[in-house]
Amino acid sequence: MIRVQREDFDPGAELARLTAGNTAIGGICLFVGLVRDFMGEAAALGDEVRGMTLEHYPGMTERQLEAIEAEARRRWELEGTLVIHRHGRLEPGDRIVLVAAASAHREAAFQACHFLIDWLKTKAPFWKVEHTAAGDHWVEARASDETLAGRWEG
Amino acid sequence: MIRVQREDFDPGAELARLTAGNTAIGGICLFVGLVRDFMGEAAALGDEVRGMTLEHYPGMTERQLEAIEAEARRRWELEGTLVIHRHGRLEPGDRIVLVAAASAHREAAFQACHFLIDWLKTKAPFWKVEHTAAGDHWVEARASDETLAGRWEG
Amino acid sequence: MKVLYFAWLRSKVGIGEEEVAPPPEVSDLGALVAWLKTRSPGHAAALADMAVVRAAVNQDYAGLDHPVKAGDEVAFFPPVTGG
Amino acid sequence: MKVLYFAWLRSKVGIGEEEVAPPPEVSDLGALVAWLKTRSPGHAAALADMAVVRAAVNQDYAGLDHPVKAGDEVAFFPPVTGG
Repeated sequence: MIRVQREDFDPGAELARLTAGNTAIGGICLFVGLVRDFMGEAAALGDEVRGMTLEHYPGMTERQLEAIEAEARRRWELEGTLVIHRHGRLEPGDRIVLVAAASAHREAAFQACHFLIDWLKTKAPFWKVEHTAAGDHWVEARASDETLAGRWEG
Repeated sequence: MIRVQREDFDPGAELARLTAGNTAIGGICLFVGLVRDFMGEAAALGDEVRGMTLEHYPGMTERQLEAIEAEARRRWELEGTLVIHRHGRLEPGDRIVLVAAASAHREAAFQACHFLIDWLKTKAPFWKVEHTAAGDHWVEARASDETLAGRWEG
Repeated sequence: MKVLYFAWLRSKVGIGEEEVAPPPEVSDLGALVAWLKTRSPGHAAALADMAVVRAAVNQDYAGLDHPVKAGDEVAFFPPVTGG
Repeated sequence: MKVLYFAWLRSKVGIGEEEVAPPPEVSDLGALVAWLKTRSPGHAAALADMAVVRAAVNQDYAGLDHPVKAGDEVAFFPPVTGG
Protein backbone atom coordinates (compact mmCIF):
# COMPACT_ATOMS: atom_id res chain seq x y z
CA MET A 1 0.00 0.00 0.00
CA ILE A 2 1.20 3.51 -0.77
CA ARG A 3 0.06 6.88 0.55
CA VAL A 4 1.08 10.44 -0.36
CA GLN A 5 -0.22 12.94 2.14
CA ARG A 6 0.29 16.29 3.82
CA GLU A 7 -0.65 15.00 7.32
CA ASP A 8 1.66 13.27 9.76
CA PHE A 9 1.38 9.49 10.31
CA ASP A 10 1.71 7.21 13.34
CA PRO A 11 4.44 4.58 12.78
CA GLY A 12 3.19 2.36 15.62
CA ALA A 13 -0.38 2.33 14.30
CA GLU A 14 0.85 1.66 10.74
CA LEU A 15 3.03 -1.23 11.97
CA ALA A 16 0.10 -2.70 13.91
CA ARG A 17 -2.17 -2.42 10.86
CA LEU A 18 0.41 -4.06 8.59
CA THR A 19 0.78 -7.13 10.79
CA ALA A 20 -2.76 -7.42 12.22
CA GLY A 21 -4.16 -10.93 11.96
CA ASN A 22 -1.31 -12.28 9.83
CA THR A 23 0.54 -14.94 11.82
CA ALA A 24 2.62 -15.95 8.79
CA ILE A 25 4.78 -12.87 9.43
CA GLY A 26 8.08 -13.63 11.15
CA GLY A 27 9.61 -10.19 10.88
CA ILE A 28 8.89 -6.64 9.86
CA CYS A 29 11.47 -4.03 8.96
CA LEU A 30 10.52 -0.36 9.02
CA PHE A 31 12.39 2.81 8.15
CA VAL A 32 11.26 6.31 9.10
CA GLY A 33 12.97 9.38 7.65
CA LEU A 34 12.94 12.59 9.68
CA VAL A 35 13.77 16.25 8.99
CA ARG A 36 17.27 16.92 10.35
CA ASP A 37 18.24 20.32 11.67
CA PHE A 38 21.38 20.54 9.53
CA MET A 39 22.28 20.15 5.87
CA GLY A 40 25.11 18.13 4.43
CA GLU A 41 27.08 15.30 5.94
CA ALA A 42 27.78 16.52 9.48
CA ALA A 43 26.15 18.87 11.96
CA ALA A 44 29.38 20.81 12.47
CA LEU A 45 29.81 21.56 8.77
CA GLY A 46 26.21 22.29 7.84
CA ASP A 47 24.00 25.30 8.04
CA GLU A 48 21.11 25.17 10.42
CA VAL A 49 17.88 24.12 8.75
CA ARG A 50 14.74 25.82 10.08
CA GLY A 51 12.43 23.67 8.03
CA MET A 52 11.77 22.39 4.56
CA THR A 53 9.02 22.22 1.99
CA LEU A 54 8.49 19.08 -0.06
CA GLU A 55 7.05 19.56 -3.53
CA HIS A 56 5.90 16.57 -5.56
CA TYR A 57 4.32 15.66 -8.89
CA PRO A 58 0.78 14.48 -8.07
CA GLY A 59 -0.15 11.46 -10.13
CA MET A 60 3.39 10.53 -11.15
CA THR A 61 4.38 10.20 -7.48
CA GLU A 62 1.69 7.61 -6.79
CA ARG A 63 2.47 5.84 -10.06
CA GLN A 64 6.20 5.58 -9.29
CA LEU A 65 5.68 4.52 -5.66
CA GLU A 66 3.28 1.80 -6.80
CA ALA A 67 5.86 0.59 -9.32
CA ILE A 68 8.58 0.50 -6.63
CA GLU A 69 6.31 -1.40 -4.25
CA ALA A 70 5.34 -3.88 -7.00
CA GLU A 71 9.02 -4.44 -7.80
CA ALA A 72 9.77 -5.22 -4.14
CA ARG A 73 6.93 -7.74 -4.02
CA ARG A 74 8.21 -9.33 -7.24
CA ARG A 75 11.72 -9.71 -5.84
CA TRP A 76 10.96 -10.97 -2.32
CA GLU A 77 8.24 -13.10 -0.70
CA LEU A 78 6.44 -10.48 1.32
CA GLU A 79 3.35 -10.58 3.50
CA GLY A 80 2.90 -6.81 3.39
CA THR A 81 4.48 -3.55 2.29
CA LEU A 82 3.78 0.07 3.08
CA VAL A 83 5.12 3.36 1.74
CA ILE A 84 3.95 6.71 3.15
CA HIS A 85 5.47 9.98 1.95
CA ARG A 86 4.51 13.43 3.12
CA HIS A 87 4.59 16.70 1.18
CA GLY A 88 4.25 20.35 2.14
CA ARG A 89 6.01 22.30 4.90
CA LEU A 90 7.90 20.29 7.54
CA GLU A 91 9.89 21.30 10.64
CA PRO A 92 13.06 19.70 12.11
CA GLY A 93 12.14 16.44 13.83
CA ASP A 94 9.04 15.92 11.64
CA ARG A 95 8.50 12.57 9.94
CA ILE A 96 8.91 12.68 6.14
CA VAL A 97 8.67 9.10 4.95
CA LEU A 98 7.92 5.60 6.17
CA VAL A 99 8.71 2.38 4.31
CA ALA A 100 8.03 -1.06 5.74
CA ALA A 101 8.15 -4.69 4.60
CA ALA A 102 6.80 -7.75 6.42
CA SER A 103 7.82 -11.30 5.57
CA ALA A 104 8.00 -14.81 6.99
CA HIS A 105 11.78 -14.34 6.99
CA ARG A 106 13.77 -11.48 8.48
CA GLU A 107 16.30 -11.25 5.68
CA ALA A 108 13.57 -10.70 3.06
CA ALA A 109 11.97 -8.03 5.27
CA PHE A 110 15.30 -6.20 5.64
CA GLN A 111 16.27 -6.40 1.98
CA ALA A 112 12.86 -5.31 0.72
CA CYS A 113 12.66 -2.37 3.16
CA HIS A 114 16.16 -1.24 2.23
CA PHE A 115 15.33 -1.56 -1.47
CA LEU A 116 12.10 0.45 -1.05
CA ILE A 117 13.82 3.48 0.45
CA ASP A 118 16.83 3.33 -1.90
CA TRP A 119 14.64 3.26 -5.00
CA LEU A 120 12.20 5.81 -3.62
CA LYS A 121 15.13 8.20 -3.04
CA THR A 122 16.10 8.18 -6.72
CA LYS A 123 12.79 7.51 -8.50
CA ALA A 124 9.90 9.15 -6.63
CA PRO A 125 9.29 12.71 -7.90
CA PHE A 126 9.75 14.76 -4.73
CA TRP A 127 11.92 17.87 -4.35
CA LYS A 128 13.00 19.55 -1.14
CA VAL A 129 13.48 23.26 -0.51
CA GLU A 130 15.44 23.83 2.71
CA HIS A 131 14.70 26.98 4.68
CA THR A 132 17.88 28.27 6.36
CA ALA A 133 19.06 31.51 7.92
CA ALA A 134 20.87 32.20 4.63
CA GLY A 135 17.64 31.78 2.66
CA ASP A 136 15.80 29.05 0.80
CA HIS A 137 17.51 26.68 -1.57
CA TRP A 138 16.63 23.56 -3.51
CA VAL A 139 18.36 20.48 -2.14
CA GLU A 140 20.64 18.88 -4.73
CA ALA A 141 20.43 15.17 -5.49
CA ARG A 142 23.38 13.25 -4.08
CA ALA A 143 25.53 10.93 -6.16
CA SER A 144 25.68 8.59 -3.14
CA ASP A 145 21.94 8.01 -3.42
CA GLU A 146 22.39 6.89 -7.03
CA THR A 147 25.16 4.54 -5.90
CA LEU A 148 23.00 3.06 -3.14
CA ALA A 149 20.07 2.58 -5.52
CA GLY A 150 22.41 1.00 -8.05
CA ARG A 151 23.08 -1.92 -5.67
CA TRP A 152 19.62 -3.20 -6.53
CA GLU A 153 19.98 -2.99 -10.32
CA GLY A 154 20.22 -6.09 -12.53
CA MET B 1 19.55 0.74 25.64
CA ILE B 2 18.70 -2.93 26.14
CA ARG B 3 15.75 -4.59 27.89
CA VAL B 4 14.98 -8.24 28.60
CA GLN B 5 11.42 -8.71 29.76
CA ARG B 6 8.43 -11.01 29.93
CA GLU B 7 5.89 -8.27 29.05
CA ASP B 8 4.98 -7.10 25.57
CA PHE B 9 6.28 -3.76 24.25
CA ASP B 10 4.82 -1.00 22.06
CA PRO B 11 6.98 -0.41 18.95
CA GLY B 12 5.40 2.98 18.24
CA ALA B 13 6.04 4.25 21.76
CA GLU B 14 9.62 2.90 21.70
CA LEU B 15 10.26 4.59 18.36
CA ALA B 16 8.87 7.89 19.67
CA ARG B 17 11.04 7.66 22.80
CA LEU B 18 14.16 6.89 20.77
CA THR B 19 13.79 9.96 18.55
CA ALA B 20 12.18 12.42 21.00
CA GLY B 21 13.87 15.79 21.03
CA ASN B 22 16.80 14.74 18.84
CA THR B 23 16.65 16.70 15.58
CA ALA B 24 20.07 15.39 14.49
CA ILE B 25 18.33 12.12 13.51
CA GLY B 26 17.72 11.75 9.77
CA GLY B 27 16.50 8.17 9.82
CA ILE B 28 15.57 5.32 12.08
CA CYS B 29 15.49 1.66 11.12
CA LEU B 30 13.52 -0.76 13.25
CA PHE B 31 13.02 -4.53 13.08
CA VAL B 32 10.33 -6.42 14.99
CA GLY B 33 10.37 -10.22 15.15
CA LEU B 34 7.05 -12.03 15.61
CA VAL B 35 6.00 -15.59 16.47
CA ARG B 36 5.02 -17.32 13.20
CA ASP B 37 2.40 -20.02 13.14
CA PHE B 38 4.60 -22.49 11.24
CA MET B 39 8.08 -23.94 11.61
CA GLY B 40 10.74 -24.23 8.96
CA GLU B 41 11.10 -22.37 5.71
CA ALA B 42 7.57 -22.39 4.29
CA ALA B 43 4.05 -22.56 5.68
CA ALA B 44 3.13 -25.48 3.40
CA LEU B 45 6.02 -27.64 4.62
CA GLY B 46 5.95 -26.85 8.33
CA ASP B 47 3.96 -28.11 11.26
CA GLU B 48 1.55 -25.73 12.84
CA VAL B 49 3.01 -23.94 15.85
CA ARG B 50 0.57 -23.32 18.70
CA GLY B 51 3.03 -21.21 20.64
CA MET B 52 6.55 -21.13 21.96
CA THR B 53 8.44 -20.61 25.17
CA LEU B 54 11.64 -18.60 25.23
CA GLU B 55 14.19 -19.54 27.84
CA HIS B 56 17.21 -17.36 28.49
CA TYR B 57 20.30 -17.08 30.69
CA PRO B 58 19.62 -14.13 33.03
CA GLY B 59 22.73 -12.04 33.47
CA MET B 60 24.59 -13.36 30.45
CA THR B 61 21.73 -12.24 28.18
CA GLU B 62 22.00 -8.62 29.33
CA ARG B 63 25.79 -8.79 29.17
CA GLN B 64 25.80 -10.09 25.59
CA LEU B 65 23.11 -7.68 24.37
CA GLU B 66 25.04 -4.76 25.85
CA ALA B 67 28.19 -5.95 24.07
CA ILE B 68 26.32 -6.21 20.75
CA GLU B 69 24.85 -2.74 21.18
CA ALA B 70 28.26 -1.28 22.09
CA GLU B 71 29.78 -2.91 19.00
CA ALA B 72 27.10 -1.31 16.78
CA ARG B 73 27.80 2.10 18.28
CA ARG B 74 31.53 1.59 17.75
CA ARG B 75 31.02 0.72 14.07
CA TRP B 76 28.49 3.37 13.04
CA GLU B 77 27.73 6.95 14.02
CA LEU B 78 24.43 6.48 15.81
CA GLU B 79 22.14 8.84 17.67
CA GLY B 80 20.35 6.01 19.47
CA THR B 81 19.97 2.24 19.66
CA LEU B 82 17.42 -0.02 21.32
CA VAL B 83 17.19 -3.78 21.82
CA ILE B 84 14.18 -5.38 23.54
CA HIS B 85 13.86 -9.16 23.83
CA ARG B 86 11.04 -11.02 25.50
CA HIS B 87 11.15 -14.38 27.30
CA GLY B 88 8.50 -16.78 28.57
CA ARG B 89 5.45 -18.17 26.79
CA LEU B 90 4.41 -16.51 23.50
CA GLU B 91 1.56 -17.14 21.06
CA PRO B 92 1.54 -16.87 17.22
CA GLY B 93 1.49 -13.19 16.24
CA ASP B 94 3.16 -12.10 19.49
CA ARG B 95 6.17 -9.79 19.33
CA ILE B 96 9.46 -11.44 20.36
CA VAL B 97 12.17 -8.91 19.70
CA LEU B 98 12.71 -5.31 18.64
CA VAL B 99 15.98 -3.79 17.46
CA ALA B 100 16.32 -0.20 16.28
CA ALA B 101 19.06 2.22 15.29
CA ALA B 102 18.78 5.97 14.69
CA SER B 103 21.37 8.00 12.83
CA ALA B 104 21.87 11.24 10.90
CA HIS B 105 22.22 9.04 7.81
CA ARG B 106 19.85 6.34 6.60
CA GLU B 107 22.53 3.90 5.49
CA ALA B 108 24.12 3.83 8.97
CA ALA B 109 20.68 3.28 10.54
CA PHE B 110 19.98 0.35 8.20
CA GLN B 111 23.37 -1.29 8.58
CA ALA B 112 23.41 -0.97 12.37
CA CYS B 113 19.87 -2.33 12.73
CA HIS B 114 20.65 -5.26 10.45
CA PHE B 115 23.87 -5.95 12.36
CA LEU B 116 22.07 -5.83 15.73
CA ILE B 117 19.55 -8.54 14.81
CA ASP B 118 22.11 -10.71 12.99
CA TRP B 119 24.48 -10.73 15.94
CA LEU B 120 21.70 -11.10 18.49
CA LYS B 121 20.48 -14.20 16.60
CA THR B 122 23.81 -15.99 17.05
CA LYS B 123 25.17 -14.51 20.31
CA ALA B 124 22.33 -13.74 22.74
CA PRO B 125 21.62 -16.77 24.98
CA PHE B 126 17.95 -17.47 24.21
CA TRP B 127 16.45 -20.83 23.33
CA LYS B 128 13.02 -21.54 21.87
CA VAL B 129 10.76 -24.50 22.55
CA GLU B 130 7.99 -24.73 19.95
CA HIS B 131 4.68 -26.17 21.03
CA THR B 132 3.06 -28.13 18.16
CA ALA B 133 0.33 -30.74 17.78
CA ALA B 134 3.11 -33.33 17.61
CA GLY B 135 4.53 -32.17 20.95
CA ASP B 136 7.18 -29.76 22.20
CA HIS B 137 10.62 -29.54 20.67
CA TRP B 138 13.67 -27.35 21.01
CA VAL B 139 14.24 -25.22 17.91
CA GLU B 140 17.59 -25.98 16.29
CA ALA B 141 20.01 -23.21 15.40
CA ARG B 142 20.16 -22.57 11.65
CA ALA B 143 23.40 -22.52 9.69
CA SER B 144 21.95 -19.62 7.65
CA ASP B 145 21.92 -17.46 10.79
CA GLU B 146 25.66 -18.10 11.27
CA THR B 147 26.21 -17.14 7.63
CA LEU B 148 24.23 -13.92 7.99
CA ALA B 149 26.07 -12.99 11.19
CA GLY B 150 29.37 -13.79 9.48
CA ARG B 151 28.84 -10.91 7.03
CA TRP B 152 29.67 -8.53 9.85
CA GLU B 153 32.91 -10.23 10.95
CA GLY B 154 36.34 -8.72 10.43
CA MET C 1 -0.02 18.81 -25.02
CA LYS C 2 0.35 19.68 -21.34
CA VAL C 3 3.84 20.62 -20.10
CA LEU C 4 4.68 20.72 -16.38
CA TYR C 5 7.72 22.23 -14.62
CA PHE C 6 8.79 21.40 -11.06
CA ALA C 7 11.20 22.76 -8.42
CA TRP C 8 13.79 25.24 -9.76
CA LEU C 9 12.68 24.66 -13.35
CA ARG C 10 9.28 26.09 -12.43
CA SER C 11 10.96 29.13 -10.86
CA LYS C 12 13.03 29.74 -14.00
CA VAL C 13 10.18 29.25 -16.49
CA GLY C 14 7.92 31.31 -14.25
CA ILE C 15 4.94 28.96 -14.53
CA GLY C 16 4.23 25.42 -13.34
CA GLU C 17 2.08 24.29 -16.21
CA GLU C 18 1.16 25.26 -19.75
CA GLU C 19 -0.82 23.94 -22.72
CA VAL C 20 1.28 24.01 -25.87
CA ALA C 21 0.68 23.07 -29.51
CA PRO C 22 4.09 22.52 -31.11
CA PRO C 23 4.33 22.11 -34.90
CA PRO C 24 4.05 18.57 -36.29
CA GLU C 25 7.84 18.15 -36.78
CA VAL C 26 8.24 18.20 -32.96
CA SER C 27 7.86 14.44 -32.58
CA ASP C 28 10.23 13.57 -29.73
CA LEU C 29 11.29 15.00 -26.36
CA GLY C 30 14.56 16.39 -27.72
CA ALA C 31 12.72 18.36 -30.41
CA LEU C 32 10.16 19.51 -27.85
CA VAL C 33 12.94 20.85 -25.60
CA ALA C 34 14.47 22.78 -28.52
CA TRP C 35 11.08 24.23 -29.44
CA LEU C 36 10.17 25.13 -25.80
CA LYS C 37 13.48 27.03 -25.40
CA THR C 38 12.32 29.46 -28.13
CA ARG C 39 9.22 30.41 -26.15
CA SER C 40 10.89 32.71 -23.58
CA PRO C 41 14.24 33.50 -21.93
CA GLY C 42 12.88 31.71 -18.83
CA HIS C 43 12.25 28.53 -20.84
CA ALA C 44 15.71 28.81 -22.39
CA ALA C 45 17.33 29.17 -18.95
CA ALA C 46 15.40 26.28 -17.37
CA LEU C 47 16.20 23.87 -20.21
CA ALA C 48 19.75 25.12 -20.95
CA ASP C 49 21.54 22.10 -19.47
CA MET C 50 19.55 18.91 -19.96
CA ALA C 51 22.22 16.95 -18.03
CA VAL C 52 20.65 18.33 -14.83
CA VAL C 53 17.05 17.93 -15.98
CA ARG C 54 14.89 14.81 -15.88
CA ALA C 55 11.82 14.35 -18.07
CA ALA C 56 8.67 12.27 -17.92
CA VAL C 57 6.06 11.52 -20.57
CA ASN C 58 2.66 10.52 -19.21
CA GLN C 59 4.16 10.17 -15.71
CA ASP C 60 6.95 7.75 -16.66
CA TYR C 61 10.61 8.69 -16.95
CA ALA C 62 11.60 9.22 -20.58
CA GLY C 63 14.79 9.92 -22.54
CA LEU C 64 15.19 12.67 -25.14
CA ASP C 65 14.45 10.22 -27.99
CA HIS C 66 11.04 9.36 -26.47
CA PRO C 67 8.15 10.21 -28.87
CA VAL C 68 5.68 12.97 -27.91
CA LYS C 69 2.29 13.73 -29.44
CA ALA C 70 -0.80 15.85 -28.90
CA GLY C 71 -2.58 14.92 -25.68
CA ASP C 72 0.59 13.82 -23.86
CA GLU C 73 1.48 15.07 -20.38
CA VAL C 74 5.16 16.02 -20.41
CA ALA C 75 7.10 17.08 -17.29
CA PHE C 76 10.56 18.56 -16.68
CA PHE C 77 12.22 18.57 -13.26
CA PRO C 78 15.57 18.25 -11.43
CA PRO C 79 16.88 14.92 -10.10
CA VAL C 80 14.57 13.95 -7.26
CA THR C 81 15.38 14.57 -3.59
CA GLY C 82 12.57 12.94 -1.62
CA GLY C 83 12.77 10.37 1.16
CA MET D 1 32.01 -23.44 41.25
CA LYS D 2 28.46 -22.96 39.94
CA VAL D 3 27.46 -24.93 36.83
CA LEU D 4 24.32 -24.04 34.83
CA TYR D 5 22.54 -26.07 32.13
CA PHE D 6 20.04 -24.60 29.66
CA ALA D 7 17.45 -25.89 27.13
CA TRP D 8 17.80 -29.61 26.26
CA LEU D 9 21.01 -29.92 28.28
CA ARG D 10 19.02 -29.09 31.40
CA SER D 11 16.43 -31.75 30.48
CA LYS D 12 19.16 -34.38 30.03
CA VAL D 13 21.12 -33.52 33.18
CA GLY D 14 17.83 -33.28 35.09
CA ILE D 15 18.78 -30.07 36.92
CA GLY D 16 19.37 -26.49 35.83
CA GLU D 17 22.07 -25.57 38.29
CA GLU D 18 24.51 -27.22 40.69
CA GLU D 19 27.40 -26.30 42.96
CA VAL D 20 30.40 -28.52 42.28
CA ALA D 21 33.90 -28.81 43.75
CA PRO D 22 36.03 -30.60 41.16
CA PRO D 23 39.55 -31.80 42.14
CA PRO D 24 42.43 -29.34 41.61
CA GLU D 25 43.63 -31.01 38.35
CA VAL D 26 40.38 -29.83 36.69
CA SER D 27 41.81 -26.51 35.54
CA ASP D 28 40.13 -25.90 32.17
CA LEU D 29 36.69 -26.32 30.58
CA GLY D 30 37.67 -29.49 28.72
CA ALA D 31 38.75 -31.18 31.97
CA LEU D 32 35.61 -29.92 33.70
CA VAL D 33 33.42 -31.48 30.98
CA ALA D 34 35.24 -34.83 31.36
CA TRP D 35 34.81 -34.70 35.13
CA LEU D 36 31.11 -33.65 34.98
CA LYS D 37 30.35 -36.62 32.65
CA THR D 38 31.34 -38.99 35.47
CA ARG D 39 28.71 -37.54 37.82
CA SER D 40 25.62 -39.25 36.31
CA PRO D 41 24.33 -40.86 33.10
CA GLY D 42 22.33 -37.63 32.55
CA HIS D 43 25.51 -35.52 32.66
CA ALA D 44 27.23 -37.99 30.32
CA ALA D 45 24.33 -37.81 27.82
CA ALA D 46 24.09 -33.99 27.91
CA LEU D 47 27.82 -33.49 27.36
CA ALA D 48 28.38 -36.46 25.00
CA ASP D 49 28.85 -34.37 21.84
CA MET D 50 30.53 -31.05 22.59
CA ALA D 51 30.20 -30.07 18.91
CA VAL D 52 26.54 -29.23 19.62
CA VAL D 53 27.19 -27.61 23.00
CA ARG D 54 28.29 -24.05 23.71
CA ALA D 55 29.96 -23.01 26.96
CA ALA D 56 30.37 -19.78 28.89
CA VAL D 57 32.62 -18.90 31.82
CA ASN D 58 31.43 -15.98 33.91
CA GLN D 59 28.81 -15.12 31.26
CA ASP D 60 31.23 -14.90 28.33
CA TYR D 61 31.56 -17.50 25.58
CA ALA D 62 34.58 -19.74 26.20
CA GLY D 63 36.39 -22.55 24.38
CA LEU D 64 37.35 -25.89 25.96
CA ASP D 65 40.87 -24.62 26.71
CA HIS D 66 39.50 -21.75 28.83
CA PRO D 67 40.71 -21.93 32.48
CA VAL D 68 38.16 -22.56 35.26
CA LYS D 69 38.62 -22.11 38.99
CA ALA D 70 36.66 -22.15 42.24
CA GLY D 71 34.07 -19.36 42.30
CA ASP D 72 33.51 -19.32 38.53
CA GLU D 73 30.04 -19.47 36.98
CA VAL D 74 30.15 -22.01 34.15
CA ALA D 75 27.25 -22.65 31.77
CA PHE D 76 26.54 -25.25 29.08
CA PHE D 77 23.83 -24.80 26.45
CA PRO D 78 22.91 -25.50 22.80
CA PRO D 79 23.58 -22.99 20.00
CA VAL D 80 21.25 -20.05 20.65
CA THR D 81 17.89 -19.60 18.87
CA GLY D 82 16.55 -16.23 20.01
CA GLY D 83 15.44 -13.26 17.96
